[in-house]
Amino acid sequence: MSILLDSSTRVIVQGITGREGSLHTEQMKSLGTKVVGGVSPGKGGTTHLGVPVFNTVADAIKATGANASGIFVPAPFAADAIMEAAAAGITLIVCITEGIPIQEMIRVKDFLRGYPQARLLGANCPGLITPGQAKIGIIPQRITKPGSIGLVSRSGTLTYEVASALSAAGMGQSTIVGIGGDPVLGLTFRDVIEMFEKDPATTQVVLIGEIGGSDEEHAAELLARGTRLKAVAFISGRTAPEGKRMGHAGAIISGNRGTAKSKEEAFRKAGVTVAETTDEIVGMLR
Amino acid sequence: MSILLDSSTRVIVQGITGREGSLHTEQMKSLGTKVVGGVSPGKGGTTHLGVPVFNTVADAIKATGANASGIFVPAPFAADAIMEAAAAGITLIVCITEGIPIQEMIRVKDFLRGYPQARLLGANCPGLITPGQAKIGIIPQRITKPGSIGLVSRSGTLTYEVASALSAAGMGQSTIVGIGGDPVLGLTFRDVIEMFEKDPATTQVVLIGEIGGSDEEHAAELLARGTRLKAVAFISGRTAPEGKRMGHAGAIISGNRGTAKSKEEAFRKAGVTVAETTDEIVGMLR
Amino acid sequence: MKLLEYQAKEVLASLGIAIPPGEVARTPDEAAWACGRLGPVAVKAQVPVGGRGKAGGIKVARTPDEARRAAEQIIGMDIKGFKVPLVYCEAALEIEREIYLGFTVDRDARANILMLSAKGGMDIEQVADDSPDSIARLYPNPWRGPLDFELTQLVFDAGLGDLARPLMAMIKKLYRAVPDYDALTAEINPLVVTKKGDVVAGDAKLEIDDNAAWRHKDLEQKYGALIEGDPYEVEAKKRGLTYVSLDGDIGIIGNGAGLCMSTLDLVQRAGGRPSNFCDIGGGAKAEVVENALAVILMNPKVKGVVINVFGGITRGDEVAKGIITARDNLNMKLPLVVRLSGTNEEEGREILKRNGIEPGVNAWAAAQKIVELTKSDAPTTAAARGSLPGERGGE
Amino acid sequence: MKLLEYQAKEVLASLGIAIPPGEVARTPDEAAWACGRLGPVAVKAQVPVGGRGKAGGIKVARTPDEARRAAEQIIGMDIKGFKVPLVYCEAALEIEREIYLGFTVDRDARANILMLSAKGGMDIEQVADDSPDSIARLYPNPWRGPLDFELTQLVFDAGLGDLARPLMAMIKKLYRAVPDYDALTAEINPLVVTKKGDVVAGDAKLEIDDNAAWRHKDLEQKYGALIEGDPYEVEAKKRGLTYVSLDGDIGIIGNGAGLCMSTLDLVQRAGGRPSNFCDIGGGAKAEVVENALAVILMNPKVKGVVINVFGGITRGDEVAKGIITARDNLNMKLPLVVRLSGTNEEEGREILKRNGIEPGVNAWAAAQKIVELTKSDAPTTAAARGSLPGERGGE
Repeated sequence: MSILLDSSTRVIVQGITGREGSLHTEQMKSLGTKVVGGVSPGKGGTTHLGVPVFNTVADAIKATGANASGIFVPAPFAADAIMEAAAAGITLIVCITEGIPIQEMIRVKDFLRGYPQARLLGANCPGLITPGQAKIGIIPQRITKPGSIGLVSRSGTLTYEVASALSAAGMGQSTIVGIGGDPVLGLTFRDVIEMFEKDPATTQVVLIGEIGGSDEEHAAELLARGTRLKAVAFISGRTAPEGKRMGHAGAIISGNRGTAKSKEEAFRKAGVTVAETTDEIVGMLR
Repeated sequence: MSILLDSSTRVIVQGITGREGSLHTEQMKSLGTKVVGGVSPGKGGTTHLGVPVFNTVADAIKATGANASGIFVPAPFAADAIMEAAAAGITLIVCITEGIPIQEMIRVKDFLRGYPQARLLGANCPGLITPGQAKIGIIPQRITKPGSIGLVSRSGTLTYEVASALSAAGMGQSTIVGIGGDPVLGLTFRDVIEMFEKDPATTQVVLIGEIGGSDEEHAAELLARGTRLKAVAFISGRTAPEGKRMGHAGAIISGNRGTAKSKEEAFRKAGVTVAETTDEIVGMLR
Repeated sequence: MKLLEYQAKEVLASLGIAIPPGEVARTPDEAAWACGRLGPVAVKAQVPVGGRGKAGGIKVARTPDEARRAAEQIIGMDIKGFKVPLVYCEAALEIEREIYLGFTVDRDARANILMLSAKGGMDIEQVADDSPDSIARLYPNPWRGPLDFELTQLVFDAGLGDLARPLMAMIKKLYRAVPDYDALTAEINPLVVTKKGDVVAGDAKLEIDDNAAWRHKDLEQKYGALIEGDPYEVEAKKRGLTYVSLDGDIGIIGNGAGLCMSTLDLVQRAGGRPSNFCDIGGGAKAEVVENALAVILMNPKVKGVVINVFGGITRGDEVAKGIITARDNLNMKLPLVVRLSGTNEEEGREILKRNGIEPGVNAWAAAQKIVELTKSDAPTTAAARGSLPGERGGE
Repeated sequence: MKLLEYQAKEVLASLGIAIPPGEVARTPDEAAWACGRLGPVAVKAQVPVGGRGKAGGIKVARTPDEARRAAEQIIGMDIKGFKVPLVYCEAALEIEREIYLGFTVDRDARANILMLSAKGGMDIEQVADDSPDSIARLYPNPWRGPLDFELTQLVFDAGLGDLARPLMAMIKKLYRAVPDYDALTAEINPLVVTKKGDVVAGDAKLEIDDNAAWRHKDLEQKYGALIEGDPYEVEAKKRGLTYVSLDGDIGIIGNGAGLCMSTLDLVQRAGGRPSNFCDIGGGAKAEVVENALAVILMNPKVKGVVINVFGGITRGDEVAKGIITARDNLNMKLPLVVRLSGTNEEEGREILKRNGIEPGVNAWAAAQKIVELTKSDAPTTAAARGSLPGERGGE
């Protein structure tokens, strides 16, 4: 078992004919991910990397029954690609693209309210992987190992670091989910923890958070209400200096939330073990 | 019994301090309508025609528990007034104002999808009256008489004409609903017929339609599925010449629908008696 | 407000849409000069109605002389009731293919609709009948406008994927006519792909919502005076009336569109032919009735007038007095039948009778009466018509 | 991109917002001339950071002489790490009342928020703490923007109903900065109501989303060069790096923001003080590493550098070779500790060792090592730093 993604998920790649899209489609396929097609407007009817290419997501779904999509299109087109996937009926949208303007993502979030079946991961995230089964995105397969630890993270390279330490210690993962580091994104820590909670194959979770926003605090609130999962949290940016703020608007709305201290305290209050360095995590899970 | 409105409905008037708003608020009150307040931004805290005035609909609802609103504001502000009423929680919005730009009404219709509890009557309509109980709008009370005929119409003065003929013949009305003549409006014939169908006090209905659009045809489809109501329909504009059309777009989407002939045929097929002049209606209902 | 082709093209050009070079000509000489500057041109009648091509309102001219002759034939001709005031001389296009692109309001869906078809040109309505699937459709959300992926789908659905880029850009520009100009219809047919590969508006139709005219006073000022071909409608508009010209001889005035329309139905049913539709709205004040009568009497064909008023709030006696004042001010002598209903209708009828106006007991009786009074009548004299607004206004 | 006050005001003025007359002055003389033309002025330091008033960056000048002296004091002063490049001389306002109007992104709500308060001015953050209800808030739908009734509610909620008309107009204009400029923050504090009753932007803050810079190249060209006060950040931006200056002496390079931030944490934990945050993203190509090292070495305080790279797809040996190339090209002699992880990490470490670079077994070891190597070090010499970009670029 796993969350969100397994070997039966039917995946398309938006931007499959691009450099990044091609590279990672190959990697996704080599792991066994069921990549059933790709989208690249104007290239409909052709074949790329052994899968059919379509002009639109709607066409791709009609022909392949796809239910998940990985988005690798350039930033100026990525917000539109997310909305297209949702409107066409995709239920898991994974947007790897970095650099989407925040105002576009705010509009996308509002658009998605009209498509409650569509879950968005990212943007600006490494995607997700269910070790040994399937992945959408760019998380390297070789640092992962099937198992029962759920890993959810805002940072790409820290995810790799922690995953490879876990794998090296023989501690496998159920699903690794990179939710992305952008201020406005899809699935949150809380959403993913809720899914891990319901997944019988997951017994422990690792959360890798960052300063800024209150998503870690919200996840801690959820865990504080009781969980069957053993949880370890790590927050990066504990010693980062306060940003040079311009104007008061940010301070008015965020108050004291968003600091590493506030996040760590929230987790401790919820009974979650807090790691001060990533090296400590493996030991804490034993 | 009645539909939409009775003596317990708590009504506010948006634009209560204007000329039209004042005039018709007085008439509404004189019939016994429970007018609990008015809205006029900047005049909050004052009293007008014996009722409290508020700056916003939200304020008015908080203070008075209003659940219906009559809108008498000038056309440039009317679309906004409808959205305000819906967002604040009003469940029956009656917009009398004429001349709202169609594009604004299209946006309003989309906005209202987010507030399914809000029913809009109009715009550009005479409103509705439940004889002897209450009215919102401008239908003159004295031409009406309590009874069991449901009257629904796209035309204001034709409504008056038919209502007064019915009343003069001793045939009272349960509720009279003027849905308005604009191309993009709120409640349709079909919506109102459905309500009459569920209202035990209504035994007969009169529909007064016009050329243009397909709302009459849609109502006929509903009635064709079976109804307990005796129904008579009249369509005005039977001999109106075809409009001077510019471009093909209109023709492409509407085809042959919308003519008096198509509407009358649809009603006849549904087993609805069709009057050729309004004078015939009273006789047909006996 | 329905814009003429050249006006619609000016507006579309302001939105960034490519149009061919062209010049307006009010006289045959101006047409010749335009052709001299532009080279071979199409000389096109400017009327706010479709079907001018089939009516002979478009001619190709290779030389200034041909252009002059074409303009001589076209200017002043009647196309579906519109007298052609001027022609538009437009550089001829080398056409590779013709596309249909249209936007309008779908009143049944209460939404805007964009339509695109690879089968553009004069026969698009036939295409719509024969193979509706060859016209791709999109209902954009009215707050968001068309999104890129929706436009991509539209273009590929229309089988025009090879032109995706220029078409998507073009449709976005066309759609700006909705938020920027309160357009109700905006149509480019044909949208021409030239042999060089440019995408250009071959023709253009644009209708602006009259309810939003206050937002677009500049358009009204720039174009308003030129547009309406019918002189009575022009005059009615100036006087703020809802008026449509018809080709009969009985003037119709009603308060409310439905009542007015049903009066028209009744007159026709009684064997008469209405000269117009004129809705004076609620109230029926003397001044408004006078304006309506004045416009109707401008038309020399009119032999009599029927007024159908249901007094909702206004009292019948007041309406009657208003009508008499209006008739007297205009010194109108033609038959006038009035059907009054509502409060104090009896008193109102008495007043009318005393002042020599025929009151109808109900609308059907009134319709029969005016038909009877106008059928036997000799052709009307100017004296019977009273003073016409044109004469008074010094037009 | 955070605009300076005068730049933000120019942008807001382009949206129709009233601003006081003002002129930019780069020298004390220019300030004096500006005062001569404008009359009594406020001479204001232009830095992209708050708190300049309390730092002495704003002075009132009644005469050209006073303006010259004020500019002499302000230009070149350091405000929170920004050297003031120029001042803005703005006509003094006769203030009746001060309002707070701000727009920003509320990342927890994933939405835009508009805030309005009758208690504007310097103490607004205190107001937010003490009486949050005195700041009215509105989350406009991002496709629709703020609707009139929502703005009415906002204005009345803020207790500013008497100014409803001008404020609603002002807020709509301010909000245009979202669709038109991809603004992340747009703030007018104070929004001044003058004794004459005009509503004018007393100060202005505007931050544009760097992710949308491609849509606003004009702004970048017009203002970009002037904005960033920190020379290392300016240089990093030119080289396309994500770089933030800090005030320590150990350079930090990482791939990925999280990894970079945790490296910073570890260095600090080991007793060191980072001189920067520098995220070189995925891949870690020689060219990018060289750019990052070059910028870090510009700072004379830097005594050593730690690089933390996790190779996701890139192989460790390739990363190692890239780092060596970069070091050699820059002729860098300062201590360099590299922590490499991922495919072929062992090979990579071997290559580093052979080339005299200290490899860290893990990030914590690397952090401890660089702190150890830099603590005992004597002040660095220019020779050890290698060739600086400033020297090479002829700056």
